[in-house]
Amino acid sequence: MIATLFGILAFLVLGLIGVFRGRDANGIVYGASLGISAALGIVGLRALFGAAPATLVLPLGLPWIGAHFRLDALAGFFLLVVNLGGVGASLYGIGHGRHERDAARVLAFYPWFLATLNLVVVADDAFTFLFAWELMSVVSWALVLAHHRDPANIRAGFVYLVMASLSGLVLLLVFGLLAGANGGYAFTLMRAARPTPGIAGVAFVLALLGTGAKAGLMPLHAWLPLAHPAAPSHVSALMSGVMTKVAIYAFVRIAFDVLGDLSQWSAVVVLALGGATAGLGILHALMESDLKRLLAYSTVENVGIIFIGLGLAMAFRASGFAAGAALALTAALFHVFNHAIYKSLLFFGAGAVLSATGERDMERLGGLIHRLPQTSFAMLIGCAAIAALPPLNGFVSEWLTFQAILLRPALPQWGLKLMIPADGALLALTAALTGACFVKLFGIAFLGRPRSDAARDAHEVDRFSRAAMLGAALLCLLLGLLPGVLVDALAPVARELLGVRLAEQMALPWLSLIPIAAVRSSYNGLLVFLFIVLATSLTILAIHRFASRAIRRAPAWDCGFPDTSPITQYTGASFAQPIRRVFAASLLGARETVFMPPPGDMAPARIEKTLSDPLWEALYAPLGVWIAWLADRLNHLQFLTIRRYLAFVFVALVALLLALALWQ
Amino acid sequence: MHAISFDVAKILAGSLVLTSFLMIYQVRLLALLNVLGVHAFVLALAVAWQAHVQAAPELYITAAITLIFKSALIPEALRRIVVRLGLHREIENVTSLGLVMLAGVGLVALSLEVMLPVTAQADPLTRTDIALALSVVLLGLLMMVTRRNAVSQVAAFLSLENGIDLAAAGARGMPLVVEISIAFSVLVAFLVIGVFLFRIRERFDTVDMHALDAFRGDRK
Amino acid sequence: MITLIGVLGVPLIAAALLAVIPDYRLSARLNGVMSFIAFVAATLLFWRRPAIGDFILVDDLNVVFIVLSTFVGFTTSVFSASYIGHELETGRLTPAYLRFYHAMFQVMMFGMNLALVSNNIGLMWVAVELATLSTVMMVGIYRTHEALEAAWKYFILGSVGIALALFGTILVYLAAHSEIGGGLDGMAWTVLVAHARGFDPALLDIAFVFLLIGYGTKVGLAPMHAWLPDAHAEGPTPISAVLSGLLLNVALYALLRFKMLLAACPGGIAPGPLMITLGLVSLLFASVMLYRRRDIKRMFAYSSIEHMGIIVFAFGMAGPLGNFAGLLQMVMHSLTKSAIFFSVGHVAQIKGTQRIAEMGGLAESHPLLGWSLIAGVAAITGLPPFGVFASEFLVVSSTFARQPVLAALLVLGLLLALGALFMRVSAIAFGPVRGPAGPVQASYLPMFAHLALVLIAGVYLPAPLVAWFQHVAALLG
Amino acid sequence: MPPLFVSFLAQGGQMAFVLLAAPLFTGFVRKVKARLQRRRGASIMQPYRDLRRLIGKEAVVADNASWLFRTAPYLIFALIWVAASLVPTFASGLMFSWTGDLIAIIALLGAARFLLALAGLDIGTGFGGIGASREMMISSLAEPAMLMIVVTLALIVGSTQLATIAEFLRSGAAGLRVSLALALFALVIVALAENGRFPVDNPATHLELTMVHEAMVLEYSARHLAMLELAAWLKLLLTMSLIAAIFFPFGMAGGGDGAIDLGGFARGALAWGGKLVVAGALLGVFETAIAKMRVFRVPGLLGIALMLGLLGTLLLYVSRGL
Repeated sequence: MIATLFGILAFLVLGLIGVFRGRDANGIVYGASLGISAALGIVGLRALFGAAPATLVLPLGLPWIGAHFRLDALAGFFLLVVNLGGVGASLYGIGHGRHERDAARVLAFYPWFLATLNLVVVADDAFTFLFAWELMSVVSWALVLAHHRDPANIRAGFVYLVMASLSGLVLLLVFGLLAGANGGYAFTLMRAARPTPGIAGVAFVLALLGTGAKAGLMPLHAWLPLAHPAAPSHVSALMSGVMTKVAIYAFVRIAFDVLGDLSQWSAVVVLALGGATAGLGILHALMESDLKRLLAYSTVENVGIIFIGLGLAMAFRASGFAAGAALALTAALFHVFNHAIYKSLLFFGAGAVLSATGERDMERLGGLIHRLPQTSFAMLIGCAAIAALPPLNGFVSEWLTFQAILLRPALPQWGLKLMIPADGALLALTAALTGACFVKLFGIAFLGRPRSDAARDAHEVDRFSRAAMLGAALLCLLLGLLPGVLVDALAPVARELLGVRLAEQMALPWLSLIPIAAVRSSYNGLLVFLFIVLATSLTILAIHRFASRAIRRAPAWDCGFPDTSPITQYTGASFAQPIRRVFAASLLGARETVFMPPPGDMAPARIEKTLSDPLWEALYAPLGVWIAWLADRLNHLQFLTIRRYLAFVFVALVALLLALALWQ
Repeated sequence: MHAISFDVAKILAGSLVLTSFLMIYQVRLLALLNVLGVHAFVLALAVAWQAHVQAAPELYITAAITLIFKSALIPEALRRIVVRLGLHREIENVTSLGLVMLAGVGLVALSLEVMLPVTAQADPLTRTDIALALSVVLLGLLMMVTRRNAVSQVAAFLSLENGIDLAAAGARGMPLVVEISIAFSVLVAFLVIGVFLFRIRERFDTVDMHALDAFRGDRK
Repeated sequence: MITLIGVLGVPLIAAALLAVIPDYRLSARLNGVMSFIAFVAATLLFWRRPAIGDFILVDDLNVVFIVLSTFVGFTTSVFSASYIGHELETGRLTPAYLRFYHAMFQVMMFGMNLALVSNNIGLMWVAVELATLSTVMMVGIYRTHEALEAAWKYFILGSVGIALALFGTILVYLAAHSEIGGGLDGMAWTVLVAHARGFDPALLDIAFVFLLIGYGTKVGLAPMHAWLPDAHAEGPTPISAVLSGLLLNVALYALLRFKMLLAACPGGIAPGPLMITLGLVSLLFASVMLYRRRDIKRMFAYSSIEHMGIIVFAFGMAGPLGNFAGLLQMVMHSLTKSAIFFSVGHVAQIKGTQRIAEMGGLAESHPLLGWSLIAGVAAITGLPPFGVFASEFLVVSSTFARQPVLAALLVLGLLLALGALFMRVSAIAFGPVRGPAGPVQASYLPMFAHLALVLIAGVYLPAPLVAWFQHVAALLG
Repeated sequence: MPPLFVSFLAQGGQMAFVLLAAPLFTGFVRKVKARLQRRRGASIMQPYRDLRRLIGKEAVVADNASWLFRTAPYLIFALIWVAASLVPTFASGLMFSWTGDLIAIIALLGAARFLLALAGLDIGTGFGGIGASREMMISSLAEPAMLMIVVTLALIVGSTQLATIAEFLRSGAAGLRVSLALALFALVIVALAENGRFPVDNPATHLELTMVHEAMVLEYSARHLAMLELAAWLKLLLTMSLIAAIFFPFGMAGGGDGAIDLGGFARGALAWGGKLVVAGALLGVFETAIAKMRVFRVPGLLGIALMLGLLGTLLLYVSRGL
């Protein structure tokens, strides 16, 4: 515990170094952050397997409460996630940070950001928690504005900060409700004071609102695709890979730990929102052509998947089926871990592309696999992992989630009866669309022929960035081969929150994964991988040995009339067009208008696609309009005559006197 | 206390209210200032009477202050200012005087209504005194709201002050120090007024508040 | 006694001296020194208090206010020393006016300190009036059309308000009359609070209505707020800082005292609902008004209205948490808002205008100034790691458990204000550099001192201070 | 427990078996179609000859082809082969059948598709793009439909383990269920789509604009093409034997749990062959009878499959009886 706080302190100091030393502190800051994150990660690991949760109370914050810290298994796991992301981002930053234009801005806030991320996880009273929570938002806001000359970024930062404060204030209401009028703000007190079902319900809804707004749960996701891409790439990685996870930690902490038992309806709500978020998120991602925005939307999707898992866990717990709850929770947390890794990897890759070509728009990229071989390889792994392809890690968590869906205890509650299979279908759909989405990303940006000069003469990025990416890729593979390690590591968390745990996995023969029972379902990534490798190598060997290995390079065949101009390739938009027509037309109001010049007219034919975000138009736009309208109306009160103002005073006085007269 | 003194106090206070109505009614500046003088004079009488009734000598001092400053000096000074600023025989157009008067009546009714439940242990003299003082204050405020000329606003403000003084006088044994300092601060306030009237005049070549309204900040 | 002389006498002497000293550098320095002495004397009050007399009262409640006001007065004097030099160069002020300005500054300090230490409600009223008039003179000091308009408005509304307050004061005296009888006792806080039980409730109610409207005008509560934004915007920035940082608090202090009276009197109306209503109205109104502000100082003036709304709301909610939060919020707001005005003053001097539209990229052209402005705004909008976060945390969370709807409205107001302020401040601090970007001889010390204090308070509130506040909160009932 | 090597043998046998049988099955289907079209058609052995010829040739690769382009065929082949070896053909519950369940098999096919689409995009030609984007659109509906079918089965059987499912259904414990019928219907549609058969795609077309699968492999030649062809045939066989194993499990050998009886294996193999003959014939007739759809009418078809799958699941959730 002490170690954690010292680490956080070290981060803060590091930030000051960043402030004062500026660019030349690049190596120091990122290097040190790497070290500290690694150390904190180990602390988290030890807490995960530690016997009793470590607690500590410091005389900070509100004295009569003090600042409570607690490092139990759940906190330990998320500490691990946070600092794993921190290690990767810092390693990447050592190299990537050199290209930063205003280095000082990033160097100052980056370590502070890490510090707040860690602080949220170990906080154990409402004040400390919200303190860290809001600070996390502010610091990341500053990081989003690192490239502040672009007005779009300023707007992104604004939307982000408002939504973040909304989440903070809503959580404040939650804690106010749980703490009661005389302010028992320590989580231990809140756990002890079992709230009535009504209060718990209200608190839960608000908590879902508050944490969802930070995690990017629809319909509160609007800020995410604006803010995450705006930040420097390794910060985007932290925001997408880690900060959203911290929000999920907050949800788990409140819904599973502080609030205690909840009704099944709460599970239905979570399942519904999770499913919608997953589906719509990936659909948005498919429509994007900006690499980082695409990744941000895919983050929304993954958050949705995680919430599906959590919703299942809540449903099973509410219907007294602890084993199933344990499985679902494990699946969700497994996905948390996975997403932290591969989303970081993908953002690193996007950052590498950005620094190599200066382009984020995939319509101007292409053929990068020749120019950035290692980056492309890492990205390929990342895309395959996030598309849930075996034998990589993404598949394992989705597989586990499906197993949880298939458990189907005797559910008394019809809402769940309908919602769980629906979520199953949505999950399947999401998985398929994710595949399409990342075929698009890799196929358009990295394969094919370069669509711009920038892409044509790009150069491979520095070795730190590559190390970060390849390391993450390796981790994706290893987790896919030996998922049992992580499942076992999650057992303490499940026991802590639900009282039961999954069976020990690493003891099983052939290291395969058997969540419930062998007859029910099993998966062995290691063997699948071995089979694939064996089959591939044997085939290649055999063919090259006994048949021909000769190869001749020639122009592309392309049915006999190859066109050398790269614009004849499929673009991202055209790749997504069929899916746009099938899904987005109804859900995102996608429209295509074809302009065909009359015969004889030399003008080129044009096709224009328009896309709209119904949620934004339904929720956010009207709000802005309404506020503006109100502000305009009230603004007249600034320009009245003194007599009018006197009249106000006069009327106020008379009104109060009248009230008094009537009251008596 | 016997009835007669009570009635006299009542009559004096009442006539103060009446004078307030006169002020509201009076739209010609110089005349308004004269009424203001009368207003203060009535107040002085009322205070003096209170002094006599309460057998509180220090109230005579208050009365004297009122008589000298409020009924003589200040109206005179204002008159001078008006002349210097060339505002004499200036006539204000107060929109719908009738309605204003009606509102005034309503205010008086309100103040009486509000004061009614005041327990009788505060002796009846104080009670009515306060009620009427309250209506004078409200009327002064009403007049400030309805006038747009700086001078007449000041006059209205002074009448409001008079109402307060009446209340103060009604309050038995109000410490002299406080009285003095209050009077003093009113005087200072009046000085400030004078200064400002001239500054405004020098900037805007008028003391009609409409001229000021054009220059409210944050327009551009 | 010596401390009292320090708090009250020093400003008077300083005012007299400054009125005659011609050289503005010397007078600026003297101004600072004198304010510092007053501050030291005020801090001594913690240990050595004068005996409670007919006119003087120093108790746990007002010591907080006194020390705060003297401290902000001191830092402001330091700031103004660097500020007015520039004003003189640009010719907005003449040496003669500076003399007047300095003298008035000390007069105002005297008035406010007197109002705070006076044990006599009449005397307090006089002191507040004095402070008001002196600030009126300073608001109009630039003599521009806008300045005169603002000053005149301030004067009229202020004097009407103060007059109503006087009427209320007299009513209180009358209400007490039957219980205590005439004489100075009838106006002494100590005596009043002791006997409040027996007061005539009906009279006290009416009195409180008048006091709420009267002193509420000085606090800047909507709808009596109209003087506040323009007075802040058109006067010299140090005065804006003092207005927001101190004068509003003094009026608030008076309000609190009378609230205590009413709370002590069983028959009377509950002051809470009235204060809550006015507070919420001010909060919501101001936070919407923030969206259309073009003048940077006026914008922060509106934010002062908003915060006064929150504070009055908190005191209206009362209870140990509510009062504590109110006190904390008040202290934090004074420090933060004056710090903001310090930085805004320099910004306005650099850009040569107060129009937000003509500012931009400040964090790039003047990183120190820009980032401290951002920090100030973050602090004032209740974001950690600054102290306002703690107080708003307490206000909202303690309210929601008791009055969910009110808490929701509160949150709405806070969010609206945050949105407006950050919309503007990110336009000022970020983006391409707009407007002149020359250097300015600024003294960052006061600003940093305030922000540092607010930061520390956000992270760590010393236990004794908290105990103190809790005690005071208990006093407020 | 049988000696290890025997079970190894069984598993290996199964892998080799499917590999060998795949071209034959395709050849058979072609033959049926040719006959139905009044042609003599090539011999059933033709696919083997094609393979031999292709493997022997020198590979012509586009100038800007990347390493991905050259390794993809082998990976795709391997993925599908592994998937195929997990499907019980003549015997259920073979040694490594627990390596992956139905979901894993679907995912392996998905991985193969992922790589194929990328390979299609690698050269940067218009046709590759068409193929890849249409393939992903089709799979974006086919894959969830498939998964919903799995969900239906898993809910009935209480397992996603193919061996268990086969055993269970063979034991007849499930009885006849509405959900099963829906699942079968959906699975047939999905199988057609997955293998690029009529009415979704035309395996024999060379009119570019109608192609999906063919368009992606347009740039391939020689051994790479051979691998892809073989992979496609394997996939067809796989899906057919999947349907057989799930819905017509009779005659299948007990497999690895008890002692291995070669007789059982033989019987299983025979039964399997019989089923495939029937399936191939049906496929041939069907493809001859029906016309290919416009690309944008395919989603409708697959949507029906998805809906059927979901319906089956919902029925099971709402009442276990159906």
